[in-house]
Amino acid sequence: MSDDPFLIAGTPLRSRLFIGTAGYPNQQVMLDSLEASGAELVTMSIRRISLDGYSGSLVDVLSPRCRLLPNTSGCVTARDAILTAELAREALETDWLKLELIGDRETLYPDVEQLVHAAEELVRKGFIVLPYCNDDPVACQKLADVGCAAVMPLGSLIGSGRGIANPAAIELICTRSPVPVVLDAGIGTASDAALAMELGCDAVLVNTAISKAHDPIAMAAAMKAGVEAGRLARLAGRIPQRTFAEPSSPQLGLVGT
Amino acid sequence: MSDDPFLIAGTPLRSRLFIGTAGYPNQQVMLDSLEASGAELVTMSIRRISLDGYSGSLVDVLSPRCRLLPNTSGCVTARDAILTAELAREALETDWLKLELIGDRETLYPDVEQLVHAAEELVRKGFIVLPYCNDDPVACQKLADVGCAAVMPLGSLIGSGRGIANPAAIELICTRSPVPVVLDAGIGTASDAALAMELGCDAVLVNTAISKAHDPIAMAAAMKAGVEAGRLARLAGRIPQRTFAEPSSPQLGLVGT
Amino acid sequence: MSDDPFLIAGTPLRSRLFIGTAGYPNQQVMLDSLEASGAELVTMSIRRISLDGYSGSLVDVLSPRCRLLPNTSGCVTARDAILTAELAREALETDWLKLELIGDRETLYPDVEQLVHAAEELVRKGFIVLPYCNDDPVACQKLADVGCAAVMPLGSLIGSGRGIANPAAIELICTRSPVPVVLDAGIGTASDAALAMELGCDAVLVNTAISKAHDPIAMAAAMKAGVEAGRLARLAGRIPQRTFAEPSSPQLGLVGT
Amino acid sequence: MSDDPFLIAGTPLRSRLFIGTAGYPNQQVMLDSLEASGAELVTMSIRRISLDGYSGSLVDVLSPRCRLLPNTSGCVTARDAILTAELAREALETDWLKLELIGDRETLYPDVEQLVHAAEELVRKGFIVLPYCNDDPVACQKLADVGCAAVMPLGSLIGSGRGIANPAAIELICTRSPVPVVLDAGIGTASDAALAMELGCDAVLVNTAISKAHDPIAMAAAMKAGVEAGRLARLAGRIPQRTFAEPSSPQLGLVGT
Amino acid sequence: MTRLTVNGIDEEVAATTVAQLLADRGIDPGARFLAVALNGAVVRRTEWPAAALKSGDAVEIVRPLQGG
Amino acid sequence: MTRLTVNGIDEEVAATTVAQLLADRGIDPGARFLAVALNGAVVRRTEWPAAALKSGDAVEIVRPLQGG
Amino acid sequence: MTRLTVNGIDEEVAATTVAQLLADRGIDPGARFLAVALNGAVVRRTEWPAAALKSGDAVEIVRPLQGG
Amino acid sequence: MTRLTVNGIDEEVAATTVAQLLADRGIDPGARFLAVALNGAVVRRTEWPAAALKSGDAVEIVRPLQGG
Repeated sequence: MSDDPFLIAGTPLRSRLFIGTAGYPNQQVMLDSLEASGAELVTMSIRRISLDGYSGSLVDVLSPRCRLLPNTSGCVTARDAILTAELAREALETDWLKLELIGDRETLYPDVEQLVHAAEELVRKGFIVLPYCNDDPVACQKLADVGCAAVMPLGSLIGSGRGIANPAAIELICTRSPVPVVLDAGIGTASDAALAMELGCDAVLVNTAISKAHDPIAMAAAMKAGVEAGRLARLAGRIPQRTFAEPSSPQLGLVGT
Repeated sequence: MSDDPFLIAGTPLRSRLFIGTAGYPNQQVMLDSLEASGAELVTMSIRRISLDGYSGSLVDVLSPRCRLLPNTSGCVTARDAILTAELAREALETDWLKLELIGDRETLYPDVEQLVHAAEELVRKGFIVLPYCNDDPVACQKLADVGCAAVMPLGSLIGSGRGIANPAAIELICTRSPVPVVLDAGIGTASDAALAMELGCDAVLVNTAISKAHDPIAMAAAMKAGVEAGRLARLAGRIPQRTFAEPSSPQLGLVGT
Repeated sequence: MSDDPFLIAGTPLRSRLFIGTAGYPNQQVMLDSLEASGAELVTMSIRRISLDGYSGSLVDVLSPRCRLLPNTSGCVTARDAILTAELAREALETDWLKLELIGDRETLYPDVEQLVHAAEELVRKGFIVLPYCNDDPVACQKLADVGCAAVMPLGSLIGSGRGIANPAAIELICTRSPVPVVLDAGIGTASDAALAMELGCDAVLVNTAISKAHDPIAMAAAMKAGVEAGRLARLAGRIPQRTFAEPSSPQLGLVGT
Repeated sequence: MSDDPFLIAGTPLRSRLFIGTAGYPNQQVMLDSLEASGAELVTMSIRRISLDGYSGSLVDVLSPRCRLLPNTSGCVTARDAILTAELAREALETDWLKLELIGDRETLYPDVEQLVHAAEELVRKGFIVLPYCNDDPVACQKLADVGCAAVMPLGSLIGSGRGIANPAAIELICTRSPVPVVLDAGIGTASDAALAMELGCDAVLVNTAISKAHDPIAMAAAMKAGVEAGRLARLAGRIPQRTFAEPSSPQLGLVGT
Repeated sequence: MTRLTVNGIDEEVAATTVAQLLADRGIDPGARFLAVALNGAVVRRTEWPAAALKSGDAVEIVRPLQGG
Repeated sequence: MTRLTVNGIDEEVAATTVAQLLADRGIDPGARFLAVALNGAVVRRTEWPAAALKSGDAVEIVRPLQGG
Repeated sequence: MTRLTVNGIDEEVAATTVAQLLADRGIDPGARFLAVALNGAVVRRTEWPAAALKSGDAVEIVRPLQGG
Repeated sequence: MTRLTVNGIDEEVAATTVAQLLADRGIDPGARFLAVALNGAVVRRTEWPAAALKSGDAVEIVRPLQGG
């Protein structure tokens, strides 16, 4: 929506939907889903090359289409996350980073304490840091205070598709955050994405809900529409919730009564 | 979506969003909202003319743009509802009817028992009946059995903006209904409309959530996108909800570990 | 609670928990659960005797301990329900009846239209009728109008253990019903029973959640405590829900600041 | 329940309900509520004496009846929290401490990063530390790792009465915590307390919901019953939630069909 | 004069047909989207001139309005 | 012999009264908590001996059972 | 006179020990459930008589109160 | 020969620079989107030819992959 600009770290982004590139049936479906999603910012991971030689890259096909957002997925220590970030910057020639620092391999919950320290150092090193964090407003404030370009609180567990488990917390974070809020993790379907935007999120990051949907391309289009719907509704200003009914049709001039 | 036809009583409709015409700040905002919503089916009420003469009609401006769906809003007896329906058919030259039969003026809850009888008689008289009903699957079955062209269960109280109070009941109705299910009443924002479609509804009827929004035109666009998002997500086939996390990025080849 | 009398049809009941007798591992567990629940009103069904002779009855053990409430479970027509009711009255010498009239064998949703007519006739025949109904305030009003001694709206589908799917509807019914409201069907655990009472229900009927629990006797005690907890909380008058925090400890005289 | 012992730091506690002492209409109501709650562990704050002299203490009346749990409410720095803790130990001659470290005065959300460090130091100084924390399983694990005797995640904002905003997170914490989990903050009514126990919490701490209830003494009794109900239900093993209905009464031998 | 109940209000009118009743009220009978019921039954537009009014009749004159 | 439908099953019986029908089935008519309907109407216990059965009659013999 | 900060308030006092400071304020040093900190460190009750106060010292005098 | 840990695996290699190590593995050093770290510090592409390897060094050779 040209009349509703969205910037992160001073960079205008043409879509409020960010998507991940993992878990698609194949690369073509992934590219078609990316196309259908209208997303500009797209996440990738950084991994060791298979030692029996290196065979071309997804980046060649993605980089012309979108802005890459490498992540530090799987890292459990600040040291590994920082090294992964620097390798990502070298490999992809971008300062942008989705910072992940996992505190528990089963729930993939972030380790917020290490996250804040790693974010601070990476900001110092000139990265544009978007941290995956919990839905704690104080943690989000700390991340903003150390210079993160946005905060990315979880809606629910990564890949769970449970949507936004605690809408009040997300709304609280949105009302208070000095930086953009990107809902990350847990989105399962389009209404979850719409709700995130209605709660005040500036953007939504989706991967599994698209890549593992029965029809990823159609779900990518659904997420695009859902994010637009939620953003429009947020800007439109919804009606309050009432306990009792409120008739819409005129109450006078009824026939026969 | 041309590849996703939607018919009621054999008539194809180009939008799965139906809108009401009441409660807008003024007629121009209503017309602009109608435009923004992309809705084809639009509801009106039938009221006594003011006795000091008759001064033109909203119908002149609406009828070229859309298909009118007169309602029997405010009726509390089958007799009044049936007479109102026949006056509507005479005035608007359409057999289509949103049948409302209110059982309680405070909650505007339908009187389902009378509703079924009135619907049966109106079907016999050749009407295409879309009844506003409760979220009871047995009641919806009876309405289909007497020949209603669709059922319109409430999400929550009319005008309450509380969304879908009992999603499991709506989903149950959708899985079992032999006729289209249109979610009527209670929609407050775009994510509610998306959820209704994801639960399996064929369409959504919205009035107050648009007309009383701070910016009705923007909310009309939001509802249009929300309905599309929900329908696309329904067709795309969402991921299941999981109790535990499911990593999206590859688990092997992590740096430094 | 002696200072909180509870009457149905003028008869004081010593417990606001009603329990069903079906589905227990064995009769002794059922009796121990009944004991642990403190319930006075206990439901039974009416069934054809096995034709190879009649072998004693559960009633002998139950009748000294409690007040029996025969049901018309499984009936799908008013005629069968009324005959079953009259056979129950003859067999058990009680006018009390839990009226069930199923409209759909898969969801066991009531057929409210037939239910109202059957209730009216049974009231005329001198029965004390407690109908299992949907959570529609207009339907509940009609049942009270024809003389039912209480209404028993469902929380969720029978045996589903999903608790109260639409708390707002139950609360609405409780605020408006001229007769006692007994939450029937759907209770899965003690907090569901407590919530029902907090919403304003006068009592709760539980069967499967107790009889199919891993430890039915312990769950019976849990339900007893849950009903008491919810009733006490309702009478105590809960605090309002706030959007923001409200400190409990004093705000002045903090150390060191 | 004598057959269900509950220990914190090796000390058996006779009640799983902890209560706060703030905000009651007067001291007598507080004492009667304490009596009605059956609570053993009771929280107090530490505050500067009014400079015009010292006039007796609540402790004299409380200490014979219960075990005192001083808190560090209002502290925003580890230094102040630690000093307050040491003053509390000196004043009350107890090592037990409810550690509060607030990161934001408006939401009273904990500052988990400082909390972990303060907890670690206080454990080193010999305190039995029960920290008020967020509902983050990784944060709770860290608090256990540094030697906290229990963790006290919030249900929702302090004093908000919104109950348990994210039941899945609380359940996750309960399944993984090596130390007892005490649900702190947000409880509004008895069913909230029951739910907390059903999710696996070992105890519940309540203040505002009792002290600000219309009838605090009755609400204290309600909370006592709610905690017992939830604990019994947890131990009894609830039935699973089903999507479809499950008849309780026998399906054979129906009359007339 | 004839005693009618028009849209719920009792009055004396000179009109003896539905068409006259509309005309006397300044309602153009040619106006579209109007409908009339006499004693609970719709009177088709073509029948307005012939539809006689007698004392005690109840007439409804309606039009579509905004609605939800 | 009389053709009856007893609890939904068609059969030939020798019994000519409800009381006999119960007795022939080894059902003690004195047993408590029993109820009988003949052609959709309850037959009170006191009327069992006199209640005549004719061909085509439908009899229901029921008892209370566990229920929810 | 000594310049102290007592419970956050700057003042001149004559007292030269914690015990005196309490006494001058009419606080019975024998009263239970009192605690004192001097410059951020707790002073045990037994040390009150000996605990000297010098200008610039910060003193906290606290007691338990209702709390949540 | 030099003992290295390459992407977590210990091995003996003949290569004495990062550039050689890549070449020996059939990795075109001109290939884009590659990155290398030596003992936990990134080695810029321009430094690969000069970056000497000594026994005990840990080398990471990475590339971007799909990710969420």
